[in-house]
Formats: sequence, structure tokens, C-alpha cells
Amino acid sequence: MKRTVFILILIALLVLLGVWMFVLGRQRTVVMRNEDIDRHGITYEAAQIVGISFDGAAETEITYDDAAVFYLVGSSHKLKLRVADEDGNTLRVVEKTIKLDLSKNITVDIPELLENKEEVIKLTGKMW
Amino acid sequence: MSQNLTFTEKLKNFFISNAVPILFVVITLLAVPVSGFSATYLIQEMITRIGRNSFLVLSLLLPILAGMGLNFGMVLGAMAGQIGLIFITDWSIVGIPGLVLAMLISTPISILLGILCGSVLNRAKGREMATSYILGFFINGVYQLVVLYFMGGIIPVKSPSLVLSRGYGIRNTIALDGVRQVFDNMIPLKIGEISIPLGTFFIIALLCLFILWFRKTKLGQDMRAIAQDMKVAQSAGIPVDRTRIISIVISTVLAGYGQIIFLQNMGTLSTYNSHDQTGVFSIAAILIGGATVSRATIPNVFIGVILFHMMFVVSPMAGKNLIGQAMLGEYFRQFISYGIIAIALVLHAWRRQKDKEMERRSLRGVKAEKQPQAEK
Amino acid sequence: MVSEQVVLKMENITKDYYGNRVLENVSFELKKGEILGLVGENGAGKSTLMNILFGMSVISETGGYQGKVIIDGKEVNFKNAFDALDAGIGMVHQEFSLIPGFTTIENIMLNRESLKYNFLVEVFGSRLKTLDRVDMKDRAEKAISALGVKIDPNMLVAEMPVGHKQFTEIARELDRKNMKILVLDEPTAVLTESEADILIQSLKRLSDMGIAIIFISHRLKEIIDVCDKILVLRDGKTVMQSPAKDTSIRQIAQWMVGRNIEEKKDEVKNEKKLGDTVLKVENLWVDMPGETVRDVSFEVREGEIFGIGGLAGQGKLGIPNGIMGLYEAGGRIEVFGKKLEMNAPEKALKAGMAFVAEDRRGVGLLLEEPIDWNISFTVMQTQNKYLKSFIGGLVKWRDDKKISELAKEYIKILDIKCVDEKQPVQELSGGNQQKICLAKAFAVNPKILFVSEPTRGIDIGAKKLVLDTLKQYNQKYGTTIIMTSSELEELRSICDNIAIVDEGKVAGILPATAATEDFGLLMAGKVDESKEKVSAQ
Amino acid sequence: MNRLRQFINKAGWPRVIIGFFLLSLFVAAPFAKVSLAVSLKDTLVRFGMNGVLVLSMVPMVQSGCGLNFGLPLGVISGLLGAVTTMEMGITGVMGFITAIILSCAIAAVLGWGYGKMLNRVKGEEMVISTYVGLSSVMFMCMMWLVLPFKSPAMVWGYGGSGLRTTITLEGYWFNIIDNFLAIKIGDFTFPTGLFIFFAVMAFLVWAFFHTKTGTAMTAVGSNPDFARASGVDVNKMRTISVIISTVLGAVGILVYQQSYGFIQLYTSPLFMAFPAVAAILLGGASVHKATITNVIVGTILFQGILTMTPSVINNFLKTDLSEVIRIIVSNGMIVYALTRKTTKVKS
Repeated sequence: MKRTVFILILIALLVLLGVWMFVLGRQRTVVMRNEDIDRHGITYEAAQIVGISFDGAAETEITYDDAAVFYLVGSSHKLKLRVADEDGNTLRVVEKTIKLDLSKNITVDIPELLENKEEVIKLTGKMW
Repeated sequence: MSQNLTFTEKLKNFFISNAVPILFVVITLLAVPVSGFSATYLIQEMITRIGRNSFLVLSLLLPILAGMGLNFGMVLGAMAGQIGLIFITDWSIVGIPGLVLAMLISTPISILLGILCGSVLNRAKGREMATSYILGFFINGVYQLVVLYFMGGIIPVKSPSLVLSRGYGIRNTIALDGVRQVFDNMIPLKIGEISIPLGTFFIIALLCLFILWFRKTKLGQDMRAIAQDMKVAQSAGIPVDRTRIISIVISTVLAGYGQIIFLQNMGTLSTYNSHDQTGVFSIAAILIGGATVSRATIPNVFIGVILFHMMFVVSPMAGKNLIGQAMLGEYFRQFISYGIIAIALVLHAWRRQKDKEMERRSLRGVKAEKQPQAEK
Repeated sequence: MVSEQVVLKMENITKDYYGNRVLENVSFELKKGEILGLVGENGAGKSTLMNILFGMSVISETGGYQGKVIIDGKEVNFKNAFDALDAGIGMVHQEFSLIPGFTTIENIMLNRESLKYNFLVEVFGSRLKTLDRVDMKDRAEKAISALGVKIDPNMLVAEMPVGHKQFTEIARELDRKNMKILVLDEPTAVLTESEADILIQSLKRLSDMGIAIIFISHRLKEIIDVCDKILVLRDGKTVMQSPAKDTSIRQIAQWMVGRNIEEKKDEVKNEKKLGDTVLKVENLWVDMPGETVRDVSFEVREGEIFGIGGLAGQGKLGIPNGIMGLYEAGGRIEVFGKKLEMNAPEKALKAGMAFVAEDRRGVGLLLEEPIDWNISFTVMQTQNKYLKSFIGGLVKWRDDKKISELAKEYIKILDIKCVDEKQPVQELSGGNQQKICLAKAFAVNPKILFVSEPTRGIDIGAKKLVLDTLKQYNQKYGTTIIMTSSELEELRSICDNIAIVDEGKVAGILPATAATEDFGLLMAGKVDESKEKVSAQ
Repeated sequence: MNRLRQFINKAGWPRVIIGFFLLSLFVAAPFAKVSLAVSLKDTLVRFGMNGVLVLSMVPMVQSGCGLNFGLPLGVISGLLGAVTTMEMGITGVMGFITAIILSCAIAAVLGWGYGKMLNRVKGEEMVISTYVGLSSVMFMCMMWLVLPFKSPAMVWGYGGSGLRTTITLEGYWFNIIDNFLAIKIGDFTFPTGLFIFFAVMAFLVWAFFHTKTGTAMTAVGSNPDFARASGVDVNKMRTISVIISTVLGAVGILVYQQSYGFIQLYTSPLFMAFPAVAAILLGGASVHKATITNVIVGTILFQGILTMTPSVINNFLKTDLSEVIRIIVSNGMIVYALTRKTTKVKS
């Protein structure tokens, strides 16, 4: 009888390990879109050039009406956005902390994000 | 076995029992210069291949320990490992967590398949190898049914990169970018331009320790007893059938992990035939290492992997340079792996029959001296 | 020294096997440290008695037993051999149950190894404990020293001389914790003289240590030397139970074999005129497992019914199998004066010999094939009978019509009870199967017919018919018959002369009319004393 | 009711289950818009094509050598015979006959060596014959590349050395037997020639088992000790059975190819062994007893499934399940047979 209890405990531990691995290793596909967008009445203008860099990695520059895909592992990330006009001089730099849930595909509208005053922004998307 | 062998007989015995590895060393020594590969390339190739294959080949040790011969059913474990990988790719779990999760998923499947395979083999005592060989094909049919028809439809697998355009069934090649060489680069080490996958070697060392420790356990001792004489083991109270099933289950689970390590090194999974290949190549490797159907040690595994893969790398080039036909080298490679298994099996069966006769003669003991002096 | 405390008591044990009585109220007592010699012919009930003591499943499956088994004053009823082992009763069988590739220590400790605990055991079960080889070594050495013998603990059993294997088995039983009673079944059968003496010395040491021993053997000399008390069984009944010092070997042989004197001699043996030597065998050795023949020589005259007797395992069955080439054999055989090429069944059959094997189901019959096939097969293969040949003999076609006629003929002669001659043999009774083996041999119309254990496992009625048919063929066609059987009475009722085989050698050849205890003495391995060779008239 | 149970016991469960499965396919064919006539013809043709290959299993099983996983050896001899005949440029009926004669000669030699080897490894014949088959096929793959064949119909277009993977039999002996006395009823042609050929071969095997050696061989299969005690040379019988099986295998592949239309070289022989083994087991043969009826019943059932599943099931489920079903049924049958308790084959 004692042994069956131990076995159940072991199985429970393994399942927990599995869940933990799932959370730890989950890779989110984040699409950063830079387009004009109007959200319940308010329209947000897309910037000419936006430099995106997650967790201090090398910046990826996208232009107006463009998008970039990032693969992020882990739930919290540092995002640095550099907005610039068409001849490249920086207008402003915004730093945010992004909190991702377990969803696999997340789409972000940069213009709306820029206007969001929150220091920490939670994002969600589709699970598959 | 008996002490009073003269030196020449001992030499003869040595050659017979190690005929296969010696034959192999000769072939490779001839082929290497002809193939024109550089030394560093070969050494690098051998190190990667040892990392890639030895876990799989090690999983063959337990059934041999328990007297069930070469476990052609290791293919079952390989399939379970692949199913694990399919799921983590679908959920896109990457890095070491991804591989660990794949192993966790493959474990219950392997255990179930192992129990099935073990109980079937118990019903075909004396014909274990033939039965496990065909059981491998049978389960392969079931695997194809599940992976080609159920996954995507009944079993939820969504990512478009996995599922066939018709909406269900898995593509036959899958890129495992998320987990490519994750174990290998866990502890990167580079000597000159040769990189050594310390991470994988560490895992393989762990398995070797487990096997060495396992041999010292009561279960290991029971298996050794069963391998020698099932009837005597049974009368001493050892649960023979249960122990044999346990040895097959452990071997299948290990084969599952081995396949995951193999594929993370390869980087791509060919869903419908990579498990068959690993079965044949692992068995050929352990036989080349000098193992027999009833006795195998860890050195056999490593010698076998090196010799087999050296031949595997070298022979197509040798074939090309020798007769100008690359295809020849390809067939030569297959011929050698199947031929080796055939020769090893024949030699073993022949020796076993000879040993049985020898044993009978020793039983006559008292009579032998009684041999009438001169046969009139 | 024998203490008064009674360790084992068996009170009027009675047992029936399918109707015939095998044991009839056998009782005996065994005191602590006492050595009891258990003696009796094959089938006298010795092994059944031991099976009851050990609670073997074969007993409960065949209806259990009457009577009481009392150990240390408490009645016990063992359900299986493991209960008996736990109660401190150990048994050493005749054929060794040892693992060849294991060392002495590992064999002694088989499935009772001393183990070291580790945490994995909690989850994965106790068999993951590791072996404590140090403790195993000294436990084994303690058991071996108790026997007073020198065995190298790390030697592989496969490379051991036979004697050492025997001691390893005994040491294994000694290692049991509360070892009280040790049963040894024919331990000296495979040992040389010197090894047997060592064994006897060590048994004496064990009895001094207070272990009661039941010693089963047919070597009466050893029984007298070793045992304190002797129990003689015959046909399941206790014939005599007495201290060893009050009896002699001749006395025991008489009890063991002698039927009550007034057994009827129905028809007087008519004086048969025997022709000259038909079969001459010199220094025959045969490597048949369990029935090894070491050095046998004898001659058989034409028309004679020559019996070969002796206890099981002494090699009597090896002789016909060796001569017919079924098991590897050597030595010199002359049939009708011509030297016979050995190890070639076909040559033996062509020389006019036929063999009804003792192993009916294993060698004697094609169980899945019909009766007519079984009967006609040998004669078809060796003498090309019942074959129609086409294209000048190139194609030999099986003549099914003639084959079924042959079968019908024998079904009538031997009165084989069956549906028809096409019925598969496996559906027939033991007696009828034996008749088919006989028919197969008669079909070859041999000049010399070997018959092994013709009446084993068949009912009384069929026994009589089989023996009568043999006698009839001998008188009518003058076929020389060489019959091997472990039932002395049967041999004496039909044969002219009987050779007794003991330990692979001919202990002696006596006319059938000789006194029973003379046969008993020959069987009991008393070769030297009654060596006078009685040659047939 | 018990007459039915008697029938089931006699026929055995696997045959009953698969028999019903096949029957249901035939019944469902019209609903799946599959013409019954065409599928029936297909089944019959495939029966003729594979019949002799399955027949080649009988001698080895009867003599106790077990299921012949070394069939590729026979197939190789067939291929060698066919290719050499084509190299010599003999066409038509004469070509087919020469191919048979050549193949039988090669098969006899290969069979003899293979039989001698099997006698040394009694008890482990099946595993060893599988790998001997595999390695000899691979060896032949090398030979196809190296052997000096020149006839344009067979050699690779460019380099001119080494044989093509599939060689057409057009102009040689394509459908020689199929069209022989073929009867046409509507769009249903009955390949009488194929059936006659199979009948002749089946008769020869049936006849062989009525001769003295044939009877001895059956005895060796069911009880080697009995046979030895009756003066039969067990090893000689086993070798003869292996030779006959290999020769039948060679003839079988020739029959298969002339109906199929192509000679398939390189690794194609590997895929011949399992269907033949599965078919004879499906027909009710055991590991040491097989009769002609087992061959006929087994081949019809097995080939029936192979022809029916793609057409009928695909229309219903819109997926090509036939390949998977073939694998599961054929290997399932073999595992079922291997786990039946049979008398331990004593050497």
C-alpha cells in the first residue's frame, strides 16, 4: 500500500515537471505590426520607421505598413521601441515590460502600444 | 570455457568469438585510405555519431542480459519518442524543456508498447527475435494509422507546418529547429576545430552508470539467471515472465529517449522511416562491437558504434573512388550492415550448438576414460 | 548422536492415483539429527511420499492424500514447495537445478541473495535493492564449511566437477534459516567412489549439527553405512522398518524385491531350443541424457526373449537407443555375424532390427497423422514397401490403398480400438497407441525386435494383450525379442534370461527362474559379491 | 448452431473474421461506385500472380524449417535467370521457358547452400533467413551495377553500365501465360493461362508430397525424432525442401513479372517475402504444417483484401487506408501464428 502511494506521488511529480517544462519552453510567435489602426473610434497613426528590440537584442527596423515576427521564450520581456521619421532621426524612444501568457501566436499593433501609458502591458493571442 | 586449452586453441577461440569485429576492422582499414577523407573530418564525424547513436545501442543491452536476444522491437520505443517530438513541435516547446517534455510524453507510450511486446514475446518463447522483428512491422502499421490518419483530425495537432494539406495526417519530414542540437550544445567544447557534444556525452555516461548499477541489483541478477536457464530460475521462485516484461519495458523506454537524442542531433524527423533505420543500424552496430545474442557489454556498444559508423561514412566514397559508382557504395553499406547481422547470428547459433555438444561430452565424464582401448 | 525430539512424523499416509493405490498407510518417525534410509524399487511409492511431504501440486491435483504429516508436533498441509521450504524442509533432486553461468556463491544464494536498501525501492519495488556480495560470500562459505568440503566459491558451476555441483546444491539447502530436514534423492548416483565417501562424511557432520536427513538411494552398501534407520517400501506398503545395525544388504534386497514366495508360476517354461548368437554387443557406451550407458557387453541367441532390467536412470533404456543409433554410441555390435555401422538408424533397420521406443509420444508416433501412415511409415522408408513406382522407379508414389489395407490388417490382429484407419493417432488411448507402435515394428517384420517399457502407462487389459502378442510373435515367427522394462515381474514372466543394468554396466545376467533377491542384489549395486555370470543353456 | 461453431473451429477465427471483412468489401463495392467485374478480375489476376510464390512456402514449412523469410533468395535466382535470358535476346515463349530453366538451375544451387546453412542453425531459422535474404538482395544490388550486361533494353540510358531498376518485358514474354486461352466475357477477361500454370505447379507440389521423399519430409516436419528413428536423413530432407522452396520462389517471381509486365530489380525482392508468408498463414497454415488448400484460401483472402481496400474504402473514407491495412493485416497474421503454441522443434 505504501508503495502505491509513492508511485502516485512520483506520477504527480512527473506531470508537474511536464507542465513546468511546457511553461518554461513555450515559444511565442509575436507579430509586431506597424499600420494605421482605429480601435473603437480612435485612430492611431503608424510611424514612418520603428526600431524594435526585445531584451536588449539587436534592433529590427520596420517601415510604415510593415510587420516583423519575433520568437520569444518565457513570459516577461523588455521591449524598446524607437520611433523615427522617414530620414531616420529618432523622434522618441519608449521602453515597456511585456507580459505574455501561454498563447502561441500574438499580434501587436505598435501605434496602439505606443499610446498605452501602462509601464507593464499584458498581451494575449491564439493558443494554436 | 574449460581450462586445459592449449595456446593455439585459445587463439582460435579468440578469433571465433570476435570474428565479426576483427573482420570489420580489416574492412574499415582498407576503405579509409581509399575514401580520401581527412583525419579531422573522420574524428569529428565519429564523435558526433557516437553522441547520436550510443544511447540507442545501449538500450539493447537489457534484453540481451535477460536472455531475450536482440530486441528488434526497439523500433516501438523509437516510435514513441517520435510521437513525443511531434507534440512538442506542435506546441512549439523549445530548448531543453522541449526535449525533456518529449521524453516525458514518450515514456507512458513506451511503457505500454513495452508491456505489449513483452507479453507477446513471452508467448513465443524460443522465437523471440523473429517475433519482435515482425511485431515491429505490425506496430509500424498502427503507428502509420495513428500518425497519418488520426493526428490533426481526432488527435488535436494544429500547426500548419506539421499537418498535411488535406487537414489530417503528419507530413513525412519535420524540421525540429526548436530543439536542434540542444543537448549537444548544452556544454559546448571545442578542441582545435573538433567540437565535442559534452551535454549528450554526459547523458550517455548517466545511462552507462545506470546499466552498471542495474546489473548489481536483484532484478539484474534475476535477469541473468533467467537468461541461462528459465526452468531453474522458475523453480527457485523467480517470476520469469514478469521479469522478462520488465526488461523489455525498460529497453523500449530507453529506445524512446535514444531516438529523441538521435533526432535532436539530426535536426529533422522523417516521420515514417527513421525509426526503421535506427532499429537495423543499432543492432548491426552492437553485433559489430562483438556482442552476441546471449552476451553483451558496454565496450561492445562503443566499439560497435565507432566501427559501424566508420564503415558507414567511408564506404560510399570508397565505392565511388574504387568503381566510380556512388550508388555502389550506398548498397555496399546496406549489404555490410545486413550481412554482419546475418554472419553474427549464424556464428552464434552454430557456436551454441557446438557448446551444447561439448557440454554433452563433458557430462559423459566418467565414461570418457572408460573408452575401450583399441576399437577392434 | 540422535536426540529424542521427533522432528517429523508421517501417520498412515494413503494415496490413490486414478484408481490404483500408490501408498497404503505408510507411517514413520524422524528424530532430530537422525538419518533415515528410504529404499524401494521404482514405483514403490518413494517419490510420491516425498511429493506429499513437499506439498507438490501434483498431489493436490490428483485428489490429495489421507493421513497426517506432523512437523515439530504440529500437523501441516503444505500447498506448494515454497511452504515446505519455509518450514525448513530442503530437497536435493537427482538432476541438478543449478545455473551453469553463475558462480558457486550466486547459485547457493539463488533468489535468496542478501540485499542492500536504496530509496528507489520505495517506488519501484524491492527488486531494485543491490546485491550485498560480501555478506553473500560469507553466508555461502558458512554453508560450505558446514558440509566440511573445499569448494572454490568463485568458480563457475559449468566448470565444476560433478561432485562439487552436488555439494553446491546441498549447500544451497543448508543456507535456509531454520533448516530442519534435508531430503536427498539418489545423491550418489552421479558421484565417483571418492566423492560419494566425502558426501557421506558431510552428511554425518550435518546430522551431528541436528539436521534430520532422509537419504533415498538404491546403493544398499551406502544405506547400511550412513543411515541410522531404514524404511523399505514395496508396492506402496511399508514392508519393513528397522535400525540399520540389525539388518544386512541381502536382507534389505529380499524385502525390497521379494514378492511373497507363493506367487503362482502359471505355465511351466517349455524348454525352447535356442539358435546360435544373433546379436553380440561389446563395450557399448551410449550418451543418452539420464540413461548413460558406460560399458555393456552381452549376447543374444536366436529365438530368445532377452530381458534388460534395472532401476530407472541406470542406463538400461540407453542400450536399445544406442544400438538403433538414436543416441550417440560407440563400441562394437555384430548382427548375424556382420559388424553394424553405428549411429545410423537406417543401417540398424536394414540389418533386420526394429525398435518400439519407450518415449511413445516423443519418438514413437506422428500424433497428427492418421493410423495407417504411422504403421506403414518405417517399412515404406526402409524397404520401399507400399510404393507404386513410375517412370522406371524414378518416382515412388505412396500407394494409399495398400497402406490402409496394411493398417486394417493390424487393427484386426492387435484389436486396436479406433474409428477407422484414417483417425489421427493423438485421439487414441495410451494402450492403443502402444499397439500402433508395435504394429509399426511388426510391419518391418524384423528378425530382432527391441521393445522398451511396452506396458508403461497402459491399463491392465492392454498390458496382457501386448505381452501375449510379443510371446506369440516369438513362438510363431521365431523373432528374437530384447525387452527393456523397469518392472521385474513382467520381465520374469516373459523372458528367458534377464540382464540387470546398474550405473551403465551389466551387474549380472540371470535366468528368469533365478531367486528374486538375487535380482534385488544386482539392482542394489552389489556388483562384486554375486558376480557369478550365469550363461544361458 | 453448433455446426456453425464446428465450421468456425475448423476454419479458425482469423480466416472467419477476414473472410467476412472481404465479403463486406465485395458487397459494398457497388455502393462505392466500384465495378464488381473489374475488382473480381483484379483479385483473380493477383491470385494467379502470387499463387506460386505462396506455394513456395509449403515445402519448407512441411519439413519444419519454418516460414521462409529467405524467399528473396528464390526471387533473386528468378531475376538473374530472366535478365540473362533477355541479354541473350530470346523472346516469346522460348524466352520464358529458358528463363525458367536458368532460374531453376541458379535457384537449386542457391537453395542447396542456403539449406546446408539452415541445418546448422536449427531453431533460429526465421531470423537468420530474414537477414540472409536482406544481405543477398543488397549484394545483388551491387551486382546489377557491376555485371557486364549490354542489351540496350535493360541498361541505363547514359553511362551504359548497370541495369535499370525496372525493365519492361514488352517484346519478350509479357503476359505470355495470361493471354494463353484467355476467355473474354464482356469487360471481364478470365486469365485461364495463369490458372492452368498455377494448377500445374500446385499439382506438382501435391504429387511430390505423395512420393516417398515427400512423405518423409512431412514426417520430419511434424516429428523429427520419429523420422530419424525410422531411418530418414533429417538434414537431407530439410535441404531438399529448401531447394524446392527456392526453385518455386524463382518460378513464382517469373510468373508474377510476366503478368505485371516489368522485371523489378534492386530492392524490390524484399517486399515479396512478407505478403507470401502472411497469405499462407491467413490460409490456415501453422509454423510446421501447410497444405495446398491453405495456399489457395490464403492467397484469395489476402489478395482480395489488397485489391478491394484501395477502391472500396477510399471511396467511402476518401483516404487511402489500403497501405496501412495491408501492413496491419499481414504482419498481424504472422505475429498471431508465431505466438501459437507449437511443439518445440527439436534438432
